[in-house]
Amino acid sequence: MVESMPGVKQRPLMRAVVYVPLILTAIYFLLPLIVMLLTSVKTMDEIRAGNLLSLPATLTFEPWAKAWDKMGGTFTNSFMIVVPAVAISTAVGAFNGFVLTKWRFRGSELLFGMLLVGCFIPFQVILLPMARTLGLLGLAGTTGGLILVHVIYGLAFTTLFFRNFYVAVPDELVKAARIDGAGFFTIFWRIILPLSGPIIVVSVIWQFTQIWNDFLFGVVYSSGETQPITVALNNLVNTSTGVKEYNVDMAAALLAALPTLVVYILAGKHFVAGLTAGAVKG
Amino acid sequence: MSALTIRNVKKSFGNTHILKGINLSIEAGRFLTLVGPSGCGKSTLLNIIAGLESPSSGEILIGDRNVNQLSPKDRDIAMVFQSYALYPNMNVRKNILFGLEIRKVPKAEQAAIVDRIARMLQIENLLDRKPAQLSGGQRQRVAMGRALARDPKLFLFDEPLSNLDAKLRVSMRAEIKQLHQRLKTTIVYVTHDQIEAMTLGDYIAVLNNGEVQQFGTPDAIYNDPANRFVADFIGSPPMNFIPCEVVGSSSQGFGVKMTHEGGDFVLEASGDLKPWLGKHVVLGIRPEQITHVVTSRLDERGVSGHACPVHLCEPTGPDTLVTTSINQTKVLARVRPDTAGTPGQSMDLMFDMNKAVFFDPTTGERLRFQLLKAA
Amino acid sequence: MSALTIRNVKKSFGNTHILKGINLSIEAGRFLTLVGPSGCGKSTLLNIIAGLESPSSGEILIGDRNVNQLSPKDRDIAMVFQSYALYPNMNVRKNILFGLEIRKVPKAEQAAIVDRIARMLQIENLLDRKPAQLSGGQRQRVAMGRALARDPKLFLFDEPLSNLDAKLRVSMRAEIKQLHQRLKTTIVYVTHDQIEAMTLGDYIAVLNNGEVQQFGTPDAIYNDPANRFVADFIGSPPMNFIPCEVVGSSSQGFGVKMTHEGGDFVLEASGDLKPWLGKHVVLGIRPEQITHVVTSRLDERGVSGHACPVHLCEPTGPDTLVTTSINQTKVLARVRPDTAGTPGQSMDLMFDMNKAVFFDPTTGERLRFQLLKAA
Amino acid sequence: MSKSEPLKIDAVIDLPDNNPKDTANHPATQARTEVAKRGRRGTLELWLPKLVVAPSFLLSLVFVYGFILWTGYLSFTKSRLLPKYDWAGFIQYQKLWASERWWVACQNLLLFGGLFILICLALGVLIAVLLDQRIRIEGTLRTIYLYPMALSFIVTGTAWKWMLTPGLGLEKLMHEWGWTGFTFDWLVNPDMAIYTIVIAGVWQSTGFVVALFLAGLRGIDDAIIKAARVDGAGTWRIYTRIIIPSLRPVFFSTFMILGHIAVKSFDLVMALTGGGPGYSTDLPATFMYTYAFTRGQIGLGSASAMVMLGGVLGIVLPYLYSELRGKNHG
Amino acid sequence: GEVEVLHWWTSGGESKSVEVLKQLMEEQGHTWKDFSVAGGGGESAMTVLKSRVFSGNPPVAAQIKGPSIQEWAEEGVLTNLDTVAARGQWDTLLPTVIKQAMKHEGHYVGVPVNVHRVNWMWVNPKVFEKAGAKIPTTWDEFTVAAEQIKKAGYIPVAHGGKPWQEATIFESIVLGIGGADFYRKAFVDLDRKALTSDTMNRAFAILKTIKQYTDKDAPGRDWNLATSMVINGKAAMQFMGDWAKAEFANAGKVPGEDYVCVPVPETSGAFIYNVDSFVMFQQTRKEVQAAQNDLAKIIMEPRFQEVFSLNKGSIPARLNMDMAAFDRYGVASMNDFLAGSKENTLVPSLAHGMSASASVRGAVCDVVTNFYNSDMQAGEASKRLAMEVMAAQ
Ligand SMILES: Nc1ncnc2c1ncn2[C@@H]1O[C@H](COP(=O)(O)OP(=O)(O)OP(=O)(O)O)[C@@H](O)[C@H]1O
Ligand SMILES: Nc1ncnc2c1ncn2[C@@H]1O[C@H](COP(=O)(O)OP(=O)(O)OP(=O)(O)O)[C@@H](O)[C@H]1O
Ligand SMILES: [Mg+2]
Ligand SMILES: [Mg+2]
Repeated sequence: MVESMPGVKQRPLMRAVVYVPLILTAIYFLLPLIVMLLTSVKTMDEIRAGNLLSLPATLTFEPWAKAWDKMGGTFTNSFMIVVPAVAISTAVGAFNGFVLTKWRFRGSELLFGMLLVGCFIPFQVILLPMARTLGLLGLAGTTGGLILVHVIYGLAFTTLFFRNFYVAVPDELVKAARIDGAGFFTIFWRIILPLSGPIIVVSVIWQFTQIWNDFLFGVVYSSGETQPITVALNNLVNTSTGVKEYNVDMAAALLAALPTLVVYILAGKHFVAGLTAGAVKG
Repeated sequence: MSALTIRNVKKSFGNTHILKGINLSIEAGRFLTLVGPSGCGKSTLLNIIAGLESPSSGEILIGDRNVNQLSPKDRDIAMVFQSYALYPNMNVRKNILFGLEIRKVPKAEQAAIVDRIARMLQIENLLDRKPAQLSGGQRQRVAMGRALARDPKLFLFDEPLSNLDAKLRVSMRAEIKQLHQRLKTTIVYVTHDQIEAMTLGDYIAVLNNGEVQQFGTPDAIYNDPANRFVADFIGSPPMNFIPCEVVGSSSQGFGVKMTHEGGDFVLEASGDLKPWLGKHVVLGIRPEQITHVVTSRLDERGVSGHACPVHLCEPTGPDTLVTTSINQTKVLARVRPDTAGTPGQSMDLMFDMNKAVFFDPTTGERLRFQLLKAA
Repeated sequence: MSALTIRNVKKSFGNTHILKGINLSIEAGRFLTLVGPSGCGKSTLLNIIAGLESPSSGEILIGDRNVNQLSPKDRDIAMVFQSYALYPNMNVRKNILFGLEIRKVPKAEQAAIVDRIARMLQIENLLDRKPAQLSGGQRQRVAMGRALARDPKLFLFDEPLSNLDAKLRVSMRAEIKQLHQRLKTTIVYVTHDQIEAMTLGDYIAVLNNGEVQQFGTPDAIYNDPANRFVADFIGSPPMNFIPCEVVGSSSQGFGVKMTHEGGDFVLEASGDLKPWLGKHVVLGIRPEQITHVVTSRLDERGVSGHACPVHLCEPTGPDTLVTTSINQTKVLARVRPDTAGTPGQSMDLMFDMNKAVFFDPTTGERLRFQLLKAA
Repeated sequence: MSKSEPLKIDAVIDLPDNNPKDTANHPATQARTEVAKRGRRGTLELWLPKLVVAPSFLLSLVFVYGFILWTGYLSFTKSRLLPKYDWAGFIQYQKLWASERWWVACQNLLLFGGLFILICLALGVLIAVLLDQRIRIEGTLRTIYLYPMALSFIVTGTAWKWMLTPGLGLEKLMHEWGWTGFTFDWLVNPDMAIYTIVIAGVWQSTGFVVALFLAGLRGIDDAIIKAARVDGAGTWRIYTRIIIPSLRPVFFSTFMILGHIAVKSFDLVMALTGGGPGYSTDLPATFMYTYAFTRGQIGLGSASAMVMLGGVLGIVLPYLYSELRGKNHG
Repeated sequence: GEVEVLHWWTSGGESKSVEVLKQLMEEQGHTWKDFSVAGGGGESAMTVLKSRVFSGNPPVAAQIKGPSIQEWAEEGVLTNLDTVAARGQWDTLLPTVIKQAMKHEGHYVGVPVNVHRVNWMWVNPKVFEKAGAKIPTTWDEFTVAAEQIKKAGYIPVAHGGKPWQEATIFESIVLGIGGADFYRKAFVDLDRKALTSDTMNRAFAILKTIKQYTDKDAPGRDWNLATSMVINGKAAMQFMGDWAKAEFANAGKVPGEDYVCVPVPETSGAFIYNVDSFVMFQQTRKEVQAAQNDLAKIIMEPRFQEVFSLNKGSIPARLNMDMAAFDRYGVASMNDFLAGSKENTLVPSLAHGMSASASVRGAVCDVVTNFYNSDMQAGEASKRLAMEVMAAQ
């Protein structure tokens, strides 16, 4: 934003002041990933012999194969949970945001405040009651139950995102559409939704990461065959007997993180753009 | 039959009373402009007519029908918003057609309508653009097109020109005027620009403080203001308000006494000011009624020339505004540029009292007098 | 000594040439207004003067010093931005003092300055508010105050009034004018409102297409436009441009032939039109130069009355705009309201050719002729 | 910068309650049936928005507030392995505050939360400001800063544990690179272990802060910066006096988000230190989990959860209040 | 029927054992639904279990041990296994201590899988040799030996610095210097006098002494990494239960030659046991109930008990087994177990949740680990131990 000033030469020293800290911090951020990657393609012998950053003498993909072997099955589970949960919570959040900004009614602000508290409750608080409720609903241990849980506790955030975004959308659009004869859903579908691209990206990315990476709900509310990948990863990494196979651990960790990483690398730009578009207005 | 009737409409937001009982009514095919300072409730009233907000009390009739309970889409109105409110995700064509689509107008008919509108507004070549790719004036026309595509009972325009620059404004104003003359629909038009109000409206309603200050033809509003607020609000540069004493004038009539550095003079009033003789009133006289001397007009009744000190000359192009000071009040005169005097010296100014008005100095209400017969 | 000199300044963004060689120069203490349509490069030029952008080529001199290499803070200028650009995190007082603080003006002096400014702009009671708590007009005054707190060599104003409503605009305009008269600093003032340009500037530079179309006094710009663009841009309602043939006129001079439904007539030109005899030119005549007949003026040279068909009457309040049609062109006349004719009939209009101008129909350049001696 | 408060159309929605008389008094009887018909349709339209948010409202009522009450009740019982519902008064709270481990957890939260938020903010702002200097490789760098957010704490914990383990990770690396005197044993040092959690937490969350601030910086009106330069301010001063202060709302949001991450931090601690050495890195969240679930002291766990919730709401409610009280900043 | 079994055996020999169980069940015509939750010695699994039971959807069977069995039985959610037990003559097949642990109010609710001995010390004889030290049988000897080893440049004690490991060492010390009765008084009856006694102070002191002989990187280390230090000859000894044997076996080490396994000093006759067991949760569906009975039966069958113990390094829970397949330490363990059961020197492990409830175990772990990791005085530690244990009940 601060453009180069005329008359002030872009001194190399200044550029260095900018670039050096950036690169240094980038290394700090990148290091664990590099270490994980390197470790995941080394044999255990090499890991014991070498150091964090020593390059593998022989590339081995056996750890990856092993990790895939143990966790591959849960990949589908995670997707089965994440996709509907993200879709539903985003959709509901969008509707909530729409109503809370464009169809305000008495108490709508209070309602929003109520929903927002949901962002902040420590999840341990609701662990047991939720279990009971899921049991009563007949959803205990099912994918559906997990989806429900993630939708409920994701709603607060998606509503917040959409609400803050829609506040900046002129009310006149809705008024104009009402005069044009459009009803509630038509307005949402034809007018508001097409504008929501940036914030949908934010919401989807946020929810996708949160749900994909969730461990607590996953471990507590899943049963054997509906376990999400984080639980499988935990089972793999966190066992206390047997030889620690760091290479497999790292491969498994990377494997579990792959979808979210891909999402971030592909959509990271839109994430920042979406935030700029209004998601963070204080 | 009146096309729109507003009956004692009140509106409050919490404890703030925005509209305090509005009564208005216009016949079908007429053009009503609502004017008033920013924040006086013009948009609120329009929104109430459209059904976008509901009045706290009072009723809205379109035709003969009370529409209070009707939702906007059932009121058969079209509206142009101050901010255009074009649907950013649709191109111009879609924007224009949206209302028709929703009302399930047949495709063929839709195409015909969009063609007609585009031709009328000269936006044929813009039909496939998105709003973001349009200039301000073009957007304005699309917003207009969206309203015109339908054939509603009532058009509502909320300051449709306020975002345009002066140049574009003038030409759009003319277009709207022609449009109305051609279509003969009923229009309610909000503006805070008095020139628009004057040139466009069959009627003008001047709003202030949530009340209708005056409702009448442009001519009545301009020349026969109901009170000082209306007189001041309408007219640019604004009317001069000169506090002055009522005296008996030479010609058996009455006059008001003017004093400036150069001396005194009396301006003859056309009305019977007897009740106020010897008291103070406020004379309202518009800048264009104080002008350079046109000799041939000096014999007209109520017209007289007086030398006044020139404080400031502001050439605006077509005219020059000359500031003088009378009764310790700054007074503006509008003269032909080549006749303007020099600051510091004095020039002869011709006062035309025929359209002058008087106000109560305390209440600001208009003082009305019987016309004196010509001497 | 000239306070500001702009020498052949060019500016391109990539392949778009925004400024194509600007030359301007004003003396100390003068008020220069830059006008031109939106997007013509006014703000860009102002930014270049301020050092906020650097020119692609050319030089800027403040006083006698080339400041091309100087950063904004060393140029000793103050600037008011179109969007006010108040620091949202600081209250009004801090906003005004920020520049002084940075320049390490002693505390006591700062307090004195802020007092003076606040009094001058009547914002004493706003000093502790944040910008978000101010109305548009108040913000505008704070922005002004921020500039005025300092005592720079040069003030730059970028459309400081464009966001205000008509009423406020008029009063702010007067304030700025008085300010300049009191302070006598050099001011460059950008606007796209021609009334502002005319009333405020000692000089006006009309910009279009990245070039200075004309640079001169308001009077020269208004009455002696260099080309059709300037003539059209300055003046509201705009000048009438009537294509017409040059003919020999009755009184040994030349005239231009006017045709309308009712018949023909010739308008006598004051210049020696010989080179264009028999050819077509464009007559430029302002609406206020076509007016109701004032008998006493009909004997003046170049003034003549002609009956014209009235197409449309638009009362604006002080005047009524009468539309007629001559040579198949719409022509606007400005008449006193009570003299206006009725649409469909015809009325006598008085044409004053003394300020009329002629343009080349193809290039739009002004045609200049020797004045003919009075017959 | 200021946006106008959008017009509220609540009145439209409340129309039936507001004006029932109007229809009754209406003279146009012939139109009445039609009005009534449309009125009903209109009513649906009026109720539709409320219907749409109703499920969320109910869900939140039951699953957030109901559960909070539920847990709150449990904290007043002697529930152990499974919930019991006999009222026991404040005994669990007394136990809680008498527990050494709880105090450690609270102290740790203050230390960890404070440092975590502070460093994230400082680093995030710094990086955002630097990234904003028209950097050529901005896209790449941004992705690098952001990607840790994509990883779950389980992954983060695994990776950092592996790197910070003395004798295995960083230490070994440094030794092999010739710096044999290098020791880094924070992970196993009860006094320092909490800082390793800060390191990993910062690593994970700073990217998000960068994104937020970058967005904020991009949203600042150019003209303000120009104005400051004309006023004579240099780059440093423009940032410190104008830009950063005017990002106050972003600071605020970020603080809230980081704050709640800090309070909720559970997975990270579990994966990285498991609360140890000893219970030196215990946080209230892990404390609650340990007691309620592994030690079968649901009553005590619930009490700690309620205290925790109270703390969080103490921070959050003012934020919500200002959020709903209109935009008095920016 | 379908059996869903919650357990935390997800790696190495454990998961192989689970495979066997699965196979056996499938041979009986049941479907096996594996439900494993690893981490924290079953802590995560317990959380899950709790929420499952609470949600009204308990697994068919779960790996639960020690007093937790009683606690769960108390809640009335466990299946009564008396019929299977009667048919399988469990009463005669099981040692008394185990029987007691599996019964609630006289009814069988649990099935034991195996018995671990906790108070083992694993030794790398080559390191001792090189340092010229003698394998210690008392704590005094330990100090001497450790000094020698340290001087020789080895790490005397390989330690994984986690609360449960510290508690494991601590309980062995307590058993050694206090004897079985004292141990029971302190860790089973939770007697305040015992907890604050001098013996307890001494035990703490010895624990601190041991710490001096561990390396500084120990905290947070997994136990199996510590074991591999012994295997690799980096360290001389490790205090760890018999599950460590699997590590040695995996590394291809020969018992008696590459490694030696002796009781923790001063505990030679005594035996701290840690019994893995399963409980069944009440089910409504008939076929599942049948499957539960089959599962219980299979677990108790010699075939499974043998395979499982071989994989885990433990000994079968059931008596009268053919020990031919076991190595010498397995046999020794079995003999000690039988002897102990006669001499009443069998004590339940506190560190592994056999002697007291999870909350007491947690409290003890807290105090011990806090003591171990700080410079707290022994007297202070025992006082706090008593306090926390009282609070946890
Ligand atoms: N939802 C609301 N709550 C409270 N006050 C409101 C609300 N909407 C509008 N107002 C107030 O009502 C008054 C009238 O607003 P309105 O928009 O009708 O003004 P206006 O005459 O259209 O002004 P402008 O010329 O600036 O458009 C204003 O003072 C405004 O602040
Ligand atoms: N950074 C830029 N890159 C490319 N084009 C630019 C840039 N900045 C301005 N322009 C273009 O330069 C032209 C001149 O812009 P400028 O802001 O100077 O116009 P202006 O005369 O001030 O207009 P207005 O009256 O609307 O303020 C515009 O067409 C604008 O689109
Ligand atoms: Mg309005
Ligand atoms: Mg500009």
